[in-house]
Amino acid sequence: MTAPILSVADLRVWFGHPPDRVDAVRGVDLGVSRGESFGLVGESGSGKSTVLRAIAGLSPDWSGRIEVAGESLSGARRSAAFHRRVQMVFQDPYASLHPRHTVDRVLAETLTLQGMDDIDRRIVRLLDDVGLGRGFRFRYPHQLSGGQRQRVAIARALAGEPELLLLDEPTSALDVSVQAEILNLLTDLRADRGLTYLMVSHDLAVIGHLCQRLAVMQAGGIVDRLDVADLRAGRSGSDYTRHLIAASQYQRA
Amino acid sequence: MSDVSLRDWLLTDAPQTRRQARLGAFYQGWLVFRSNHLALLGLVILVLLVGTAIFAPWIAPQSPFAQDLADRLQPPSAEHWLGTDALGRDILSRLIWGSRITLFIVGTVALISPLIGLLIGTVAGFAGGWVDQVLMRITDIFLAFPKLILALAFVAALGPSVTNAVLALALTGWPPYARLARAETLTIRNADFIAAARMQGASAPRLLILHIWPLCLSSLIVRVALDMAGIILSAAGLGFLGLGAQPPAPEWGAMISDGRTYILDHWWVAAMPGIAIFLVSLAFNFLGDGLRDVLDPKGAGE
Amino acid sequence: ETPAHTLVVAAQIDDIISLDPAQSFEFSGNDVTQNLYDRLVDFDALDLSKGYQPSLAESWQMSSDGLTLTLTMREGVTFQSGNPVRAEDAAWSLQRMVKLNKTPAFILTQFGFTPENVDQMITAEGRTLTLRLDKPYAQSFVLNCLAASNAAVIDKETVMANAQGDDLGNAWLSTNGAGSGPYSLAAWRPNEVVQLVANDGYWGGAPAMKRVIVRNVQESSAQRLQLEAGDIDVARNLTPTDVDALAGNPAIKFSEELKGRILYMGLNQKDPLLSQPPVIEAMKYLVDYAGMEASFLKGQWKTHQAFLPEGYLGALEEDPWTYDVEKARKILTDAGITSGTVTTKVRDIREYLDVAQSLQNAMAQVGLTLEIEQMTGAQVLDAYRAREVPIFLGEWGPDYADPQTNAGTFAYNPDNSDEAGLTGLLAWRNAYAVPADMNAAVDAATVEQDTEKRRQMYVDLQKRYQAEAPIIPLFQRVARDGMQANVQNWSTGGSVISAPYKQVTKGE
Amino acid sequence: MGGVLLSLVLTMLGLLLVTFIIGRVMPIDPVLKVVGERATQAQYDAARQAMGLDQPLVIQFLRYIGDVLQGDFGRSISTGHPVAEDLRRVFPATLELASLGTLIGVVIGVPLGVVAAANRGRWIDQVARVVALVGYSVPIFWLGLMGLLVFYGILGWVGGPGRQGILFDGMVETRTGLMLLDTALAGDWPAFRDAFSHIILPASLLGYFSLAYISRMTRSFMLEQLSAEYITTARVKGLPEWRVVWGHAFRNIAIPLITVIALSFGSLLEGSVLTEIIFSWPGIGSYITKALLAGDMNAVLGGTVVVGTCFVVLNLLSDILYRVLDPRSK
Amino acid sequence: MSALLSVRDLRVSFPSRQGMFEAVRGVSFDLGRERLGVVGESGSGKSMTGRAILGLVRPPGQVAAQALTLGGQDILNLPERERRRIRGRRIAMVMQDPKFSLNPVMRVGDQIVEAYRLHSGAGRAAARLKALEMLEAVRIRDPERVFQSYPHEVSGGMGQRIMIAMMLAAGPEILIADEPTSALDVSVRAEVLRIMDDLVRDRGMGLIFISHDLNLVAQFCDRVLIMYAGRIVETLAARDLHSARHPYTQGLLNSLPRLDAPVDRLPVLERAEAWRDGPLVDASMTEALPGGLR
Ligand SMILES: Nc1ncnc2c1ncn2[C@@H]1O[C@H](COP(=O)(O)OP(=O)(O)OP(=O)(O)O)[C@@H](O)[C@H]1O
Ligand SMILES: Nc1ncnc2c1ncn2[C@@H]1O[C@H](COP(=O)(O)OP(=O)(O)OP(=O)(O)O)[C@@H](O)[C@H]1O
Ligand SMILES: [Mg+2]
Ligand SMILES: [Mg+2]
Repeated sequence: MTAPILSVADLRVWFGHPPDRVDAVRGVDLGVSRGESFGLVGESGSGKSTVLRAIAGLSPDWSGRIEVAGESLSGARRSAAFHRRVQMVFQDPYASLHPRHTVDRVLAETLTLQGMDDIDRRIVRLLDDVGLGRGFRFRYPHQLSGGQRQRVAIARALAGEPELLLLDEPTSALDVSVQAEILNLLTDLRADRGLTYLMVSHDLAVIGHLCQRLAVMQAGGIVDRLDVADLRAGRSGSDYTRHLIAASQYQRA
Repeated sequence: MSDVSLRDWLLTDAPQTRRQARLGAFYQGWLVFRSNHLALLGLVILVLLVGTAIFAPWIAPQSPFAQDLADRLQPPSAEHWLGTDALGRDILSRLIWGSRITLFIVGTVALISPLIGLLIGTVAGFAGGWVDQVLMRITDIFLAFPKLILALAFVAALGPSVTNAVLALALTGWPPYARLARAETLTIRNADFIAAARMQGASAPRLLILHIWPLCLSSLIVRVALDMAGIILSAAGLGFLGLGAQPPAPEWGAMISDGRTYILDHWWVAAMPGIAIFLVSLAFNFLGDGLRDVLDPKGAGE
Repeated sequence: ETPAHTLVVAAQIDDIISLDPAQSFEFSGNDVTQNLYDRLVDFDALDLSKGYQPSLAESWQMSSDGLTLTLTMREGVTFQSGNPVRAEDAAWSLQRMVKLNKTPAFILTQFGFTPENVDQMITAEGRTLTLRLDKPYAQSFVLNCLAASNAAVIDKETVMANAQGDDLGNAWLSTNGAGSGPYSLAAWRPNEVVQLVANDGYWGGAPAMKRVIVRNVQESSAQRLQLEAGDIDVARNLTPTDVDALAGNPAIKFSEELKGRILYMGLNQKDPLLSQPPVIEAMKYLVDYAGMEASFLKGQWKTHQAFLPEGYLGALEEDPWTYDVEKARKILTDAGITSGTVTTKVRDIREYLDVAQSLQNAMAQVGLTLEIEQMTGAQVLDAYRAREVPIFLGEWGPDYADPQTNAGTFAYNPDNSDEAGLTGLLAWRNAYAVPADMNAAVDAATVEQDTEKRRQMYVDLQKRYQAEAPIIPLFQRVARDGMQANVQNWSTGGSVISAPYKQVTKGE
Repeated sequence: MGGVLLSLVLTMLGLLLVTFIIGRVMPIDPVLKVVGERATQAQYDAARQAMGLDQPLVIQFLRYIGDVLQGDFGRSISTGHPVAEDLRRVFPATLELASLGTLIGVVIGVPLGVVAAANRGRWIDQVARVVALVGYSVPIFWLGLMGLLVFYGILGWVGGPGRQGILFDGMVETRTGLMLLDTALAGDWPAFRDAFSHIILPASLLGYFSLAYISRMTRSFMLEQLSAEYITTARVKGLPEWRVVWGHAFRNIAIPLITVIALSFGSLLEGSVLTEIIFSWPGIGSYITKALLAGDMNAVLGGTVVVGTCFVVLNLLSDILYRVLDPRSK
Repeated sequence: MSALLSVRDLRVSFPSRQGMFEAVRGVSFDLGRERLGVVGESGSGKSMTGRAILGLVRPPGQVAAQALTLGGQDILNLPERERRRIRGRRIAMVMQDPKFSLNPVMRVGDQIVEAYRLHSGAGRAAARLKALEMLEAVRIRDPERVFQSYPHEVSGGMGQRIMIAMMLAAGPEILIADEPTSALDVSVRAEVLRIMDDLVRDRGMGLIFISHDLNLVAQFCDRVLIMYAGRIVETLAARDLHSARHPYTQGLLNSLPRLDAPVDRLPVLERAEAWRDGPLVDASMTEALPGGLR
């Protein structure tokens, strides 16, 4: 196993100020190795997204230690190198694309910001990579289906040729058939580019499909860590995890 | 390209070029807009207004300045379609020439106020914290300040002229836009697509100008169109107090204010410019309503 | 219908800033003080041409050297407070005017009174009041000044009881009345209403109108509607249009009185263009006197081209100029002037603006561009006093009923330098360097005891003025007030005083 | 709450400062108003000194703030009265007018907006739209003079310019300064009728103006609510349409509507200058304007403070109401 | 036993620039006292079908059908008044997201009381008791407190239960649940499903359960309708779902990742144009009362 590309120690994230302060994440430790796909599950509000956003620099108030490829992070500022190395895909494909920007513009801006050259050619390639033909290049988001939007979002994340992708429930807003397509795409991309994933989902089956290891979160902390084999077999030391597994397979009483 | 295929080309789901995408988006908007007949009517009136302003020297039957005291206060007739004013000038010709001033007023105010508002509102909303506090206090002050006083003070300080009146209106009109833009920014700034752009390393000014402004702009445009009547009438109000256009400029508001002495007996002197203002503001209102359908997804039909 | 013993007047009275006679200098304010106070001498509202008449002073005597005027006070007159009217009150009132040194003070100080010497120069003893003058002024000049509404006789005891510091009661008197006049002040709500109540013990007989209510109504149209509806008795600010419209209404009649106000055009002699005599001459022919008089000035202004208003001693009634663009053009081209641009700062009053636009139109025909800047009264005045208005269009109202009031400002300018700061003089404001002999002539007229000679001196002065001065009188104001047919004896005081109400009656 | 108060104080101070600066940079010389046309330079200088205008600006401002804190707004040079006294007279006049105007605007505008939204695109919506747009677009002084001509001049249904008929002027004791209230308190019903007949026309005009604004805002709020999911829930329950509209959707817009009404009320308080002039209504709008044109800065400052305070207080009130009425705001 | 609700050839269309767009294109089914699942992709017309039954398709949408009968009575052509009497009282609907489906400024209790009083004509006090009873019935522990709370003060799961309590207060014969659990956590979801299950069993209510979670529907329902592009392409007994014949249904099932059957790549649905209008898998669907009624 290579050195961890991402390591998080005693991460605490909060929102607001004392009387209304919400402690969303209370001491999380994580390590993700290069090339690995790591899952984060838990019920709604358990702090999964918040962990990702803190890493990405989208939650200003946090304490603890986050290191990405040896670079120690602080506050909400992130270096250009970080942006090149780490990208994120959001849960809601309807909210993650600017409604007035064409696919072309989204990708072109990203490429410019990442300091790439030869932008036209790269856009075409990116679109091919995520399985959207050139025909989609000049469309606006409202001319795309949810699955197509999520592909654009993935293309945007890939534009800077990152090493680590933070995936925040990338398929939960999609139909099962579309979900399958996106999951396949993610699998292929990881294989082709040697990407590392940190993926959040509340769907154990999805995590099981894509990840090798996972951690279970509850109320802002990690309550369990296991690998996929254990998950499949329902082997877990934690009651909560077993409860989650059971509940995900609804059986009529 | 035949008509049918042009339409298809515009409406296609898969535009081939940037230009096609842009034109297509425009055309879609146009189709929505077109289905609102009143909005269309508003547009037609405004196009006519612009045409009138451009071609004023050729359209106007007489000089807007030529006086004839013997021929004053004539009711509408074949010779003077809209009658003459207190100095015997042809009202129609003055209205036609005045459209230039009206357009100037409307154009300038509609450009400056929302821009100031946009800048202040989005910066406040986006930056948050003390910047927001300070900017919003300033906005509050300007909002709480009697607007006419502020405008009067500006005009009085700068000297009465249309340009200054317009400037005054623009400088006093921005607070509501700032509030609107701020509210809009607050809803946008935490959107995922902003976060995504941040993740690409986009700087704050870039986010503000390229990502947030275009989204605030639509609701601002709608609002401006609806406020347009107010702008013309405020300019007329300043004119009424003698602080707008300088004589003999045929500014519509000033014309009404000239005619107010004669309202009871020579109704056309005030009514004609009044009707002109009414039509134009009505047109802007209709247009604003139509634009709302196109630009503002809220409130648009299900 | 208004009540039988109440007179309701609609007017624009938003110019009142003080009711203290020693300070009030606005038309509406003087209309009030005219009725609250009596003066030593007064005009008869029913026959103004009689000139000043005995009032609180029963008689007067000028010493043979012409330097001492002795007045004998009427007996048995009391102020509205019940205090007797004494010579001491009269002396104090005049001294107060000088000492307060508010704007109207010049009416007295021109006789040589100063805050320092006035206690010695104006004295009271028993029933007699003595004024010691520095020159042998024409008696009519002095008495006309004493008839000015500012020279009111004030109730000293009452006022001094309300004095603050050394203001001689100025603050209190600004909003209160302390006179012996036919009316007392019931209320003054600025921009809204002035209410007067009849002084039933008035020495000249109780006025017929027990209440006079002057309401501030800005719009002429509104005044007209109120007149038609019978809600008011008199409307004082009707525009010509509204007068025309009301003309056919049998229930309404109109008064027509010449007022003292002169609408004139001042050509600033600092302006290189306007200081050329041909331009001055041409401008006189570029005013469409008849056209304006027949249209937007109709019934409100009549052509009058001399600086003394009709009704004043020596007023010149010749109008030598007519609207003649050709003549103007010829004068200008003969002088080689074919183009030029000047600015006028015009107060935002409809008539001035219309006059300005008409002038603009005429000037354009001879190649002169007139740029009109309209602004507020205060702004225009500011610029005017700084001698920064190239062409001034506006009016001048006499301050008292003597020709000197206009001669001393139109045709008098002892020092034309900027430093002199003679801001009160129209000639100075227009940078008109009045020739020394004209200045001397003005001075001489004030000390001419022979009224007929004095009259001739003013006539000559005006003729010369018409020929050479860059200040061109254009029109004289006419008051055309609309009123219910039953209103009798309404007067606005003609060209000499403010509006008195005591003689007004209402028939059936 | 402390933060609210602090921001209130800051806003007020800022307001004062801006007004003050405006007053001093305005090229209108207040001294001239005092001394008039004929004054000599010496008289002018004396008056200027008496008015304290020869002091440095900072001193003038501090002195002014000090006076204001003691409730002393100074003396108006354009009325000769203490500004505080003037304000006590003109503010109630405007308050009364604006209140009645807003009342009319709300009583008609809100239902109009609701009905228009509920019938979106139908004829009633179009009628409401045109009615509102006319209110937006017609110069108010034109409407005012026409209204006077028709309802006062021709029909004689209403009293003319001014707040009262002359018969009643000064007959009723001034308690609140609100004529309707004072006459009612005095139980003088003829005077009340008279006052009402004078106020109704200008109030209706202002009401029309605010009706236009309020009905448009109501409509757009309603449209937003009517497309909300809970409306479907209400319909699923089988509620009749009027209960859906008024019982559910309207409850939700009541809250933002308060802000709109407060804003519109505020703008009537400050912005009815032209109406006041036409109807000879001795209100604060024309008072401030006139003062401004005379360079009468004490009056302008005092008036602005009052109007500004109203605005701030209205803002505050609507904020508080917001908090009280909206269960979501804790 | 007869059908509670019978739908024949239901069509919902919207005017669009390209002509009429048919969101629902000839849907027919019968509902007995059962749990009828409706599944399909997003946009396949599931919600529109539910809304059309209640008469809640907003203009300019248009609804047409050969027949729409409730307990034998034609409800399609009823005047709006009559239609309203059916809504809530006889057919109720629970919407997807409790956060948006409850009036945010009305107390929860009042919203339930309103629904109940409208149809029962009960007094205020009686209605209140009933509301508390209903809250208890949906297993809310502290009904008094919840009765007094506002929607934002309750959690999503609680909100959904409140919606159910509200809709059931008037004792409807049919409940249409439009994705009632998609916004909920797995654990809360189980709770909500159990409540609905009990209602069908104990009260003999008919339940239309709209969802896009095939596994869930297979487990929870008695019978499943599979919709594609506005049409029902297949009807199955829920227990037979995994042996569905239609390639669409098959495709949907296969594309689900499964914990118990890991694959490297998920099979992807290959849509065939023929599905839109091709012959239905089971012709009996168009006839009266296909199997599955108990
Ligand atoms: N901007 C914010 N302000 C205040 N609280 C927040 C904010 N964002 C998240 N929270 C709170 O932080 C906690 C964790 O939220 P988070 O979004 O990380 O949960 P999650 O596990 O991603 O849930 P879900 O599965 O619903 O996405 C929640 O209680 C949430 O209410
Ligand atoms: N007002 C409308 N105008 C035009 N088309 C509409 C309208 N409302 C819905 N549609 C269309 O009707 C179709 C069916 O929508 P419906 O809401 O029934 O889908 P659904 O199966 O419930 O999908 P989801 O799972 O996403 O809720 C969709 O294609 C939708 O775009
Ligand atoms: Mg999340
Ligand atoms: Mg749906």
